[in-house]
Amino acid sequence: MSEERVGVYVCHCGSNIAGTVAVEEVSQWAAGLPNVVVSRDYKFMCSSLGQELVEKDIKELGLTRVVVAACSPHMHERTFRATCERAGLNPFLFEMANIRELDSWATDDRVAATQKAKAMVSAAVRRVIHHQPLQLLPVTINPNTLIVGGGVAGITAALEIANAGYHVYLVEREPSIGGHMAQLDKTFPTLDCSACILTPKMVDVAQNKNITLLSWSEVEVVEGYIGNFTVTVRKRARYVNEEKCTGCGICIDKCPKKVVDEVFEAGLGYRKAIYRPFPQAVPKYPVIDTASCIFFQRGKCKACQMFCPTEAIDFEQQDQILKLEVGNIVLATGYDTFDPRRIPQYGYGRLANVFTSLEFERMVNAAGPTGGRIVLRDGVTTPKSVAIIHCVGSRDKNYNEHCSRVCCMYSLKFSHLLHERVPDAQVYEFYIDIRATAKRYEEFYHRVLEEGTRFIRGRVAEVTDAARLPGEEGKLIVQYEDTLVGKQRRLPVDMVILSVGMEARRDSREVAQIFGLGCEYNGFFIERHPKLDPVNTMTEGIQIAGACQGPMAIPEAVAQGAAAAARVLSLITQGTVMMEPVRAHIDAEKCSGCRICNNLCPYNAIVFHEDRKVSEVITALCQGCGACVAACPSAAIMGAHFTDEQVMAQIEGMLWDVQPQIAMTATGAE
Amino acid sequence: MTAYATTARAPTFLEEVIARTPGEPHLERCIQCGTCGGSCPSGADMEHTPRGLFALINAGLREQALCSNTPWYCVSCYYCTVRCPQQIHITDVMYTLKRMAIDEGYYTESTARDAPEFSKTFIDFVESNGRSFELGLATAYHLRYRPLNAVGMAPMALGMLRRGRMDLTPTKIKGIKQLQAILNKAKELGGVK
Amino acid sequence: MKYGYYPGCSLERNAAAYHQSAMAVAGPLGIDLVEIDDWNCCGATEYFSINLLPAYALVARNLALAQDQGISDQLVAPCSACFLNLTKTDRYMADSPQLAADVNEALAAGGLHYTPGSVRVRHLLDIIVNDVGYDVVAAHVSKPLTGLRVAAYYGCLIVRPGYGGIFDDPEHPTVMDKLLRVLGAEVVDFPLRAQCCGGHMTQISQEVAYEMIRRLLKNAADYEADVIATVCPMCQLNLDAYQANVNQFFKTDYMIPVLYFTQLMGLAFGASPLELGIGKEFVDARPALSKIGVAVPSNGTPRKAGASKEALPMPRLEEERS
Amino acid sequence: MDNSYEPVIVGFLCNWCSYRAADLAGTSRLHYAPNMRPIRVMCSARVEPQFVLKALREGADGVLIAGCHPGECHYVDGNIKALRRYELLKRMLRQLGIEEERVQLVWAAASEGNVLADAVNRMTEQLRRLGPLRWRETVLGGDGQMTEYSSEKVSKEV
Repeated sequence: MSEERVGVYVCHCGSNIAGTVAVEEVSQWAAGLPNVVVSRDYKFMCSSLGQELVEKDIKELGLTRVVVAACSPHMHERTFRATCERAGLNPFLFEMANIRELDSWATDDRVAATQKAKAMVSAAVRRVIHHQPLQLLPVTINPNTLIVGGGVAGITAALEIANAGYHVYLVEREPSIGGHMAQLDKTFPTLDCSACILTPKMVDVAQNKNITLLSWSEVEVVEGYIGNFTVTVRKRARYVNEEKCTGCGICIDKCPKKVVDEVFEAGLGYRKAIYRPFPQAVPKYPVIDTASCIFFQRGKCKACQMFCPTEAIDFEQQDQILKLEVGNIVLATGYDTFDPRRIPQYGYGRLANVFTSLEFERMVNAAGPTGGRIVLRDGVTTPKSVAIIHCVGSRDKNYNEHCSRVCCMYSLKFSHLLHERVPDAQVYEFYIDIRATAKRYEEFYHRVLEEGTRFIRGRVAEVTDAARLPGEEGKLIVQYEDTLVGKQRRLPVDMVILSVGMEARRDSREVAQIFGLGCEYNGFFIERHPKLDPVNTMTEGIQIAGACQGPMAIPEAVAQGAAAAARVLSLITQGTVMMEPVRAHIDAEKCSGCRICNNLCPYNAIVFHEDRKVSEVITALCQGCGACVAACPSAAIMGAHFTDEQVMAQIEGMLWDVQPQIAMTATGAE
Repeated sequence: MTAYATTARAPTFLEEVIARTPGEPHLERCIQCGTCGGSCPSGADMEHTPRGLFALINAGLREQALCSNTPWYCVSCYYCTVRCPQQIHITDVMYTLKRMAIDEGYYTESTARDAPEFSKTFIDFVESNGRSFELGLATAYHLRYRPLNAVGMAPMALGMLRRGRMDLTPTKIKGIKQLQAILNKAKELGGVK
Repeated sequence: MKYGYYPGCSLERNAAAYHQSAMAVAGPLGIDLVEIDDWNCCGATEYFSINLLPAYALVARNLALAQDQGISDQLVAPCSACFLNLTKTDRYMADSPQLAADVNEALAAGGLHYTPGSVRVRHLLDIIVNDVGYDVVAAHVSKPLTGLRVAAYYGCLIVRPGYGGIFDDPEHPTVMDKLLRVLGAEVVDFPLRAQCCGGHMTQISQEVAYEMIRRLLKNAADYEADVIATVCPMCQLNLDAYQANVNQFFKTDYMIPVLYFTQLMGLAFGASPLELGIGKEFVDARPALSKIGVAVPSNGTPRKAGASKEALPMPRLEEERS
Repeated sequence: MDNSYEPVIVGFLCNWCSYRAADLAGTSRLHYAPNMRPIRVMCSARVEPQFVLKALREGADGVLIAGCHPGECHYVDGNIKALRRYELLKRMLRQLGIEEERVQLVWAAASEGNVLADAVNRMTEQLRRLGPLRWRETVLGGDGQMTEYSSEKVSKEV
């Protein structure tokens, strides 16, 4: 029998645990387990009084191991490790039994919950006896930071970090930074001009010496770990020499090829084959879209090259592969808008005068395709009646179950702009619920009500051009139930705007895989904790900011960008971080040199020494998954804090009440 | 069929409707958006839109809900079902409400009181022949319940006969006894559920 | 390709033209339709309103017969209502073990048993466009329907709610449009293509039913369709046999013949109108069919924005991309 | 069958996805069968065949291994390694006469508390129907040696 002296502490967590688990019974029962010298239950173990209880026992009763049965280790493992450390006990000689999330909250069967709690406590006691004292591993933090995505969240994070004096690589997929915010006309509820408030920040990025801006570029590979990432970036060929280009734009004027701009103009306007998405683009250098360029497609033209005053056009340019060394990464990759072609009954794509909200943003923008004129698809007719349909692709289990949070407010903004630009137009908002929940939002709703917008409570069923009654001919007919009246109705209008929701980027899962993150069911990146750690991720050293985490408006995206920057700066200024010592180690004596483990390691952390015919784990590279430990046929690899003995003992403890007699005697003797 | 049976209290009307609908109709999810009411091809003529009817059910207004002509005006086109953002099996719920209205005698108070009679007449022919019988259905139903209409419909029936689109006598399947045994067993098992 | 065939009550008499024309095109296309022996009515939309379990048992007897007769693991239903009831019963029995057990207990009283999932029920249109394919159909076209303006009318139950799997969009189906184009017809836009014909409403509230039929006729007339093509006997009956009543009721003068898509296929394959059951319709199809081969200038569909200089670009649709 | 029989399942949950899914299930108060006794491992790839056999030998009626969805593993592809090992393990269990339902591998993302809860419910129901695993009766000559040998073979094949 082991000499270890174990203390067991069972937490009530108010009634969170004690409401379902008979905690006193568990505690009294645990007192009788081998090696347990003290067992107590307490109202809140995480309180300072609860922790002092443990500290006192360690000192006075000479505890060598501690078990706390409370909540998830993801909540309070750190708390109790620190408690042990304060009392002079190595923090890894502690084990937590999660009898709250995994037990009391998951059932209302008191008997079964108590039995399960006993099993988990028994398992923890048996396991902790085999624990080894371990030391956290210090890791130095490279002070350079990678920020992926140059929308308002990424720009904010980049400027915060750069202004603090550290270097930032800002990678943007499009030719210019600015993101969705650069496409918008006014921002709700203040009606600031979106571009007017964003472009100064974009210029700051361009001029900041601490920021290396890599636009028209994408991250391909991420290797390493917190403090020491190596990132491979593909800087796509622009076919414009950035050293020579002055950004004069003559090439764009002279380019004979015009195509629909599906990205910046949301399909509502055109651009050239050599283009810059918008006049204030940062960087100012254009790119050639080879898929539409006449020279790249047919081998002749070169108009841009002929007219370029500085010989900056370079058709021979190649993609560049850059390797960046960074200590931290911020992902601010943004969102996509819902494609309403997926809801055929709203007619988008078939009915000319059905527009998306993004198209409408471009339309009302003075710099947009119509110069700010609100017109039908024919480009000339001013609509006399406009229906704005909320929740398109949102709050709908057939598409996205989530509420996109911004659509109510931007729809209200559209109403306001319509009243302003087309004073005699009748505007209708079709809504399920108006969600105006942030500062000055409700007031804005009231203002739009007073401006004369007609609000109709009912989710639109369909938009059609099939006239049924006189007065409907040549119009778009919106069919809906006015739920406050309880009647089905039809409303003929000239224009329909679909307030499309926000979705995760179409490639968010691939991006998550590159960076080793998790995605929600709907593709948004998962934060470390939805309330207390919203910009951190499960992967150390990688933060997320903005709408890649979930639908949000500009102020929240900015706040998240700044929060992520604060996280990064905190790590940079610390210089080193302490890492969990959960790492694999190969016992050279036992290693047979079979090399099975070599190829299993996803981090290439295992090297083989030809001379000695043994494998060795490079601790700095190992991430502690344990794949090699499980596969070693000679049991030569030890996974610290998850050793075979620890897990085996835990299994035995878990099954204390069902073990067959033989096994009982075999292990009970230890 | 959600688990109201596990609670000690008596089921609410909403829970009853759910329990009598096959599968998981998810009526409890309704957010009152009105997509169903806007989509329904006969919605303009209903006393309550489906959404309105669900509000009555949720409020426990049994008599009002079961007297409504709404379920009887349902044409089973499934627009509401495929468009419902909460994926409620609305068409199935309509069938349930029809059965409940018949069971509890409310349908006679509905403005659509002929509809169940049509269904019953139809079924009578199927149960006795194994096949439906249009002429018999038309004459039996119209003579029994809509004598005035029967006159108006006569030219059409004649047209059907002249074009060889209607039989004068019903077709009977060979296994009619077997079918009746099956249906009787089903009635016995399911009561009038 | 051998399939079990469930004609349904309508195809016996009222929609005999559908049966005749289906058989006339099935042969050349290599579709072998073998009728299930002694099938019974599917209960249409009526039985579920009255008594739930017998309603499922009624349908399940057909599935059990199809399973036992072993013609094929696939059963073809040309009637959309039959198609719906058969697929729904199979699906609900698979989803609910309790329902499957009850239905099978009832079936046992007649010495039958049905294992959910053992028969895959499909609509005739699905078979023709997906199993046979447009290319094979095209190869059989000897008299293209050039000049005939057709509105492809799908109705509801063939595309909704998709209990047997979805083979076309439930809101905006297009496979019949493609099929008719392969036959050489000019397919008009028909926004109400998947709206309901009114079903049994003709028997319950004529006002409501006539309005539903009127909308469809108006929409087809607005797009100058010569013929409406249907895939369901109920749709055919309502639009065709009640067209005169609708005209009387609304003081309109629609004269749009309503034919089964198989009848149009048969014509394009060179079959005689008689063997396709043409002539059984209330609204005479002959004037319209006499246009075949005569190119009629159309005034285009009104929906597309003109390509004027000021016009803004239209969003692209999937079908245009491909 | 005895209605009072309740199977005991040992659940190996990976730290990043399935353990968090279980945490989430609790936080969301999703009630599910209390029959699964959880053991946290860093990755499903850490689960050795010996762990599974040990649990079965020590009296568990079943073992649930839960990892991240393929493509979402915190350690790139540890879950795929777990899957490969699981396939071999299943073959071995078949030879030992242990029903397939007793050892299951499922994927549950950190956001999928319901998926994990459903898996536990489903497995509990299956095991209730199967009844207790009687290790000594089922696995003839099931002493330590045979299992060690077999599991070693599994490790090597991975």
